[in-house]
Parts: sequence; C-alpha cells; structure tokens
Amino acid sequence: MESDNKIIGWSTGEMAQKVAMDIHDGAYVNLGIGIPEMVAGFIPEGREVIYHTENGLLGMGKVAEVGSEDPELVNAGKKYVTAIPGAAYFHHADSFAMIRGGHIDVCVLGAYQVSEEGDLANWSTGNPNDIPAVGGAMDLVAGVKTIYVITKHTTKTDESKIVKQCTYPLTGKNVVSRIYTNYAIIDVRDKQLFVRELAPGVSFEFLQKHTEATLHQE
Amino acid sequence: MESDNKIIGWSTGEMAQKVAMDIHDGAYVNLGIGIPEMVAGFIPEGREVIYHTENGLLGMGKVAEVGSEDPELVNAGKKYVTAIPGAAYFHHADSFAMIRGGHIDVCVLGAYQVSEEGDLANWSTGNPNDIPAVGGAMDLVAGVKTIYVITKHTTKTDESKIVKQCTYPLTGKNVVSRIYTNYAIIDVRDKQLFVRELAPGVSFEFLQKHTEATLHQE
Amino acid sequence: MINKIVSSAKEAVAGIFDGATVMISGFGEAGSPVELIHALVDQGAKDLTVVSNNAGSGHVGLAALIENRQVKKILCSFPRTAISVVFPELYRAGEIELVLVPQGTLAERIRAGGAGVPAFYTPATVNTPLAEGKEVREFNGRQYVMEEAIQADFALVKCAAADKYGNLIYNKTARNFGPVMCMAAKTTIVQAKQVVELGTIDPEHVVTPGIFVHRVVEISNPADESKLVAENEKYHGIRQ
Amino acid sequence: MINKIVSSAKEAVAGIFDGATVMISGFGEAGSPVELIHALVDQGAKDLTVVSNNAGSGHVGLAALIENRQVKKILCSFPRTAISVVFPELYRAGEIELVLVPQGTLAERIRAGGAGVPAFYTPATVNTPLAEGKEVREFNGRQYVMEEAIQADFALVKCAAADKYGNLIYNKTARNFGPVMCMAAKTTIVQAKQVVELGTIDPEHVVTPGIFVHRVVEISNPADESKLVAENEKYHGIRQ
Repeated sequence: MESDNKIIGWSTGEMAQKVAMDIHDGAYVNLGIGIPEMVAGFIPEGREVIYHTENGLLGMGKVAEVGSEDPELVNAGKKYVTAIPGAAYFHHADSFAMIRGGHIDVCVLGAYQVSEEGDLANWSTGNPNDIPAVGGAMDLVAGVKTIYVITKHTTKTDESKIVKQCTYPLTGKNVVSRIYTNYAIIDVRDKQLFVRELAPGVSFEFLQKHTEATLHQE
Repeated sequence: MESDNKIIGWSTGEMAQKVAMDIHDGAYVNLGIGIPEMVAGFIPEGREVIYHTENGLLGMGKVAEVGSEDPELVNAGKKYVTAIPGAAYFHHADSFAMIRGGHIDVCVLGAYQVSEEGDLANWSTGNPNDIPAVGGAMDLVAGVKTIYVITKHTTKTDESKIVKQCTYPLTGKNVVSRIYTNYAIIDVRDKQLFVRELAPGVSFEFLQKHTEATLHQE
Repeated sequence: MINKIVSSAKEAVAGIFDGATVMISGFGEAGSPVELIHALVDQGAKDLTVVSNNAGSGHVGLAALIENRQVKKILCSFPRTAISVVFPELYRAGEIELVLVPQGTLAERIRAGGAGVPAFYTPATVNTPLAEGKEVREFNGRQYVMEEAIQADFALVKCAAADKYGNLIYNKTARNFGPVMCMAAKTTIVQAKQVVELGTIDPEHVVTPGIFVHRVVEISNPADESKLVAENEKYHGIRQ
Repeated sequence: MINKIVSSAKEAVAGIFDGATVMISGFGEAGSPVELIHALVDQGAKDLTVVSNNAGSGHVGLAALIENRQVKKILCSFPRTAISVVFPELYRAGEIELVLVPQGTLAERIRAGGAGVPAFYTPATVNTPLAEGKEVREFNGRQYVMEEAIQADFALVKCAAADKYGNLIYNKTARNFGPVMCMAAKTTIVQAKQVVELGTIDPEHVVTPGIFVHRVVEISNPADESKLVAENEKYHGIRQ
C-alpha cells in the first residue's frame, strides 16, 4: 500500500498548485506552517494575493535571502521573511482581530485528520508524552471564512486521514471547506464529502478504498 | 440665600486651584468639559501632569491660539487645542482602554448632584424634553481611579447639590472620591461625607445648613 | 490585481441600500466624512440606521442626511451640540429613534464587531438607567454589564492618506472612530485627503491595514464643516 | 517631572517579587527582552507565573529563567519549538505547570486585561478539549466560549525606541505581544534599543503611549537570541 503514495496521484507541489488555483485574485490569505507555505509559489500570473502572518504582518513577501535575514521579521513558522510595498505591521490582538473577525478570505492548513463533517484535528495527537502546543490554529479555523486543508491522503502507515470521526483532539468542528490530497480534491458540503477532482490514475473506487469516511461523487 | 453664593467662599478659579493642588506630579489626568478644564491652569510649578482627552490624544497642550486652530485637533469639548512634545494620538477604542483599564489617575468632572455615598449624577436632568446625551462620562467614572467633582455647592435656586440620594439619573454609583465646591472640600469615604477643608468665612454649621446630605467633621 | 481607488464619491457610496446600517466616523467635525455623507444624500438610500458619535451640526454632513429623512435610527453617545438643530427637532417629533450608548462602550462594541467578539463585559453604566434590560454579572467582586458587538453594512470614514491596497493613516484627533469602524463594516468606504503610491506609507505607521478597507476616493479639499455650519450652509442634494 | 528612564536592566527589574505574574513579550526571539529576562535570572524572584507566547529556546532568555527554576507555571500558545529543551524536560518531570491558550485568545485576553474588560466571548476552542470547563454561550445562532482577562504584576517588553514619557515604537514583527502586554501589567518594564528625546517619535507613530509604561532601560546592543541558541550559550546568572 505504501507504494501507492509514491507512484499514484499528485506530488506535494502539484497539490499546492491545485490549492493556489482556487485562491481568487485580491484574496487575503493565511498559510499554515510547512506544506501550506508552498502554495504561495503557485499563484497564477495576474492574480494578486496578500499574505497575512498572524505574528503581525499583512503583506508578507518571499522568504528572506541568505545574508539579509532580519531576526525581527519572521513569519508564524519563525522563518525569516520579507515585506512587500504596501505591507503593514500590527500587534497580536489586532492581528487576531483580522482572523476572528472574518477578514481573512482563505486559510490553508495541514491536518492529522479531517472528518466527513469537516471537523479538523491538526494540533495534538493526544499522546500524553507530546508537549501540547496549539498556536493560532484554533483561532484560524474559527475565524477564517474558507479553510482549505492540504495533506497526504493517508498516514505513513497507510491509515486514512479522512475519517468518519476524528480520533485525535479537535482543532475545530465543521470548519473545513475543501481537502487537497495527493489522490483527490474533496469538498465538504452539508456534512458530507464530495469528490471534486481525482488525481491522474486515481479512480473513485481506489479513493474510497483508501478513505475511511464515505465519499460521494459530484 | 442666593447672595451667600456670591459673597462667601471660593471663586471658581480658587476651586480649580484647590483641585490642582491635589493632583500629583506625573499624574495622567482627564478633565471634563467646562469648569474642570480650568484646573490645568493651576498646576503648581515643578509638577508635570499629562492630559488625556478621550477623543484620542494623550499629551494635550493648551488651547490653540487664534489663527492657528486645526479643526482636526480638538479636545473632548470640541475646542481647538494643541499637543505637547511627547504626545500620542490613538483611536477611540484604545482611548477608552486607557480609561476603562484604570490607567488614568484622576478625572475631574462637573455634577448636577453627588450623593453622600459618592453617587454621581451629571449627564441627565431626567427632563423628557431634553435630548439625552452621555458622552464618555459613564466610562470615565467606571474606569478612572480617582474621580474629583468640582461644582457650585448649591443650584441657582439654592438647592443642595450634595444630597442624600440623587434624584437625577445616575452616571455611576459610589464613584466620587472628593468634592470641591465654593464652600468646602469634602471627602467621600466609607459611604460618608467628611469635610476636609472649609472655605474662608464658611462654618461647618453654615455648610451643613446648605447641604442636604449629612456631613461629618474630620 | 488589487486597486481599491474609485473615482468619485458617488461611485464610492454606490450600493448603499434602504434599511442598511451605516457607521460614520468623526468626533464632531473632526474625522467626519462630509463629502461621502453628501454623496449619500444624493444617492438617497433611506431607513438607514446610523452609528456615529454625534448627530450632526447645522444643516450639512450627518445633519443633512438626517434632515433629508434618510435616517430612521441613530446609535450615538452625544447627539446634543450647541449647533445641532436638525436632530433635536426630529427627535422631539418622534421621527427619529435614538439609542444612547456611552462613548467608550460604543467604541468597544464597534471594535468587538470587527474583531469577531460577539459580546464583552464593561463596568460602564452599572446601576444607571442605561444598563436597564442588560445582563449584569459579577467578576472578582465587581459588577459589569454585558454589551454586544455592533456591525454595519457600510462604514463611511475620513482619513488623511490611503494607498491602493486601502492602507490608511489619519490626522491627529480626526482618527477617533475611523479605525474601529473600518473593521466592523462589510463594506468600508473611505475618503482620503490624499491617495499615495504603494509603499509611501511606512508599514510601521499604517493605522488601518488595507484588509479592512474596500473603496477609497480621494477628496483633496474636504469641506471645513464648522465653516459651513457657521455660514448656515444647507446641503439638500446635488445643487444644479 | 516625568522620567521613566532607568540606568540598568538590574534597576529595571527591581521589585519583582516571588509569586508574581510576569508577562514576557516576543514571538520566538522576535521581540523577546533577553537582557531583562537575564536580569530577572540574576535578581532571582521565584514561583513566577509567566505569560508568553512560547517557552524559550536553548538555554538563554526565557529558557534560562525556566532552567533556573524560577517559573512554576506558564500560560502560552506554543511551548514546543525545534530547539526547546528546557521546558519539555521540566514539563515531563511535572516540575512546571502549563496552561495552553490559543494564540488569538491569549492576545485578546491580555488586551482585555489592559482595557478593563473582565471577560469576552470568542468562537475559538468551541467543541475542542481547550473549551472544557468553560462557559459556552450562543449569540446569533453560533456558539462562543467565555474567556476572562489576563493581568500581570509585571510585563517585560522589548521595543525599538522609547522616550522618557515611555512612548514606544517597535521594529517589524517584533511588535507582536508588546503593546497588549504593556497595557495589562501593573508595572511595565521596557528595554529599548534606543532612548530618544521627547518629541522625536511623531505622535501619529507612537504604538504604545507612555501611560502604559513605567520603566525604560536602553539596551543598545541586544543579544541575537538565535545566535546564542545556535552557539549553545547558557545563561545561569551573572558570570563572575
């Protein structure tokens, strides 16, 4: 099964590109740490997107070049970044006012699990040995209009990440709008999952076989 | 009786001076519209006081000189004012965070009535023909550490403004710390009134005669 | 591409509908978007609920909007000024509804509306008539009143300078309610004394980040409201 | 006369008492007041409750304060970093208490503490383990969790420049929690990269007005925390 992950479906870059295609011109976007950050590299020519990073910057630019890093200009993942002309700095309460107040159009996050009702678990495995850490994830899923999840379809041990009910502690309930995996793009609508697009070489049956939750065809 | 108001006790300027003497060096002060504004003119040499005006300025200076008024630089009474070096502008929510959060040391307000428990009525006479207007008075009395009231001791018709119970609608309950009138300075402590200082020519008996509330001698 | 600049006040206020809730910045004349309000008089939307600290002076700006019978209800802290004539007359005649809100509570309720906070507690108004009908609750031995957020369909705001992303800076005490109103409206419409190139406003100095702003119109010579009032100017729609 | 400038970090942190609640600004190293924290290590106050977004990296700054066993409890949103070694060890050993607070809730609770708002409602954490034991209430058909304000005895904050009134400006994303923490502490202690003359900071550009600041010390060459961490520097009090 492990091999499926490697030879069938989209690469991580292709997944990020699929997300990027769905971000509209003029959108205010918050990208989670890790794979979601890749989305910025694939925004199509002619679209202008403004990136928000919850540690106090609207108009985040590219990652800083080596040698010109500023330890006081970082993103939420504590990477050294830059600011574009027309950027703005603000404090944390103002930054989360943007998030909680529904002003951010799209947030792209990773996931441990997504349920068929759009519940998201992405902050804790529930393992008591792990140091619990939540950051801004719960504020983001509660506040941002559209939550996109980008994730491998299955875990390293081939367990489905798209489940009937999350077994990991929730980040938020009924919050995910769309899931982008290496196998498919899946919409969450009326607490059901609808397959929007299949990756090349992936059939609906194959997808359902690798998915714990019930899938519907559009 | 009316004549008492004129010949006995302190002038309005002297009352404002008495208030000014009680404002400590380094205090952050908000002065109500009208007579309270006079207090700024009497701060003793060597004390530095910073004035807050709730419409968004800390470090308010003197009234603007004729010819150099700026319609976008006004105080809470909509008078044209100036800003001192070291001033700061901010928006209304931040301004009232200073007030509500207990950061202003002293606020000086006028009054229709003060009760012996320190209740203040200064925003509405309760007359249904009057246009109700409250401004920032209720926020100020609820938020500022020390509320000083400066007022004539009696109304134009010689009724006591210092009463057992306010008959006008309240601005706040148990909020006044000290009352400065043309006859006396009176402390509110443990829901009782203690005469702190009598104006020249005013006896305790005279004061009590002109005061509906019960007064105590220190 | 992102360009929030529109070419006229008329275009800026397009789409304001009958029955809309409209926030209007300003503390007296300081920060009052007179040209946008006059464009709204021309536009004619009625049955508006207005949220503003005051209720207008003379017969211009917000007073003109009220005088033109476009406002059915106003939420404000201080509708009374030395030169307010329009509001008192309609109020006494029962033709406009007033919801009196203390100034700090008004500002905080608007901020809450913009910040996704549906309600909060404040010590202001406890034991006063303005707390009547509101939930009172004790925290740490003190009583507080619960106040709900205020949101609007539109905000009309005046600022000193704006760029095409909608980043704003203000001038002195004309800032007042502008920043929180920008946050709390579905469509925020701004008149800027100056539209500047992107990057002109230092990112450290931006007061309202562009995310809160939807339309910007340059009004380089805004009216001096107090002069208009002193001259007893009246605005009753486009003068032909 | 008003002059909030003190001459050393030692003087700045004087009076921090055992059992105090101390807010510490910063998002990772950006905005972290390393020199003030080290002065607090030297000063030795213990049983502290710390409010900070993270729990320190390596063996310097907040990590050094924790390693020196001065912190009994920490409220933060993200105690886990690639190079945090001190907190995880003590946490697993049960020697430090953690209260996990979502980042936006943390910021808003601190702001509320500074703004005299004892509690507010937020949609974050509804239906998650972090809402357990908290009041949930419906507004307009949606559920919200009630969160109470956080206040502190002291705040340790880093900024870019300050004047003697305590007016502050910050640098880029090092602003983060500084402004709200300044508001929420009884005694706010600031390390500024530069102390400037009164009037140098334009009143339009002040981020934290001086009313929220009590002591300022100039630290013109603050440590680069990530370098210290990379070099595995350890701070365990004044090195003789």
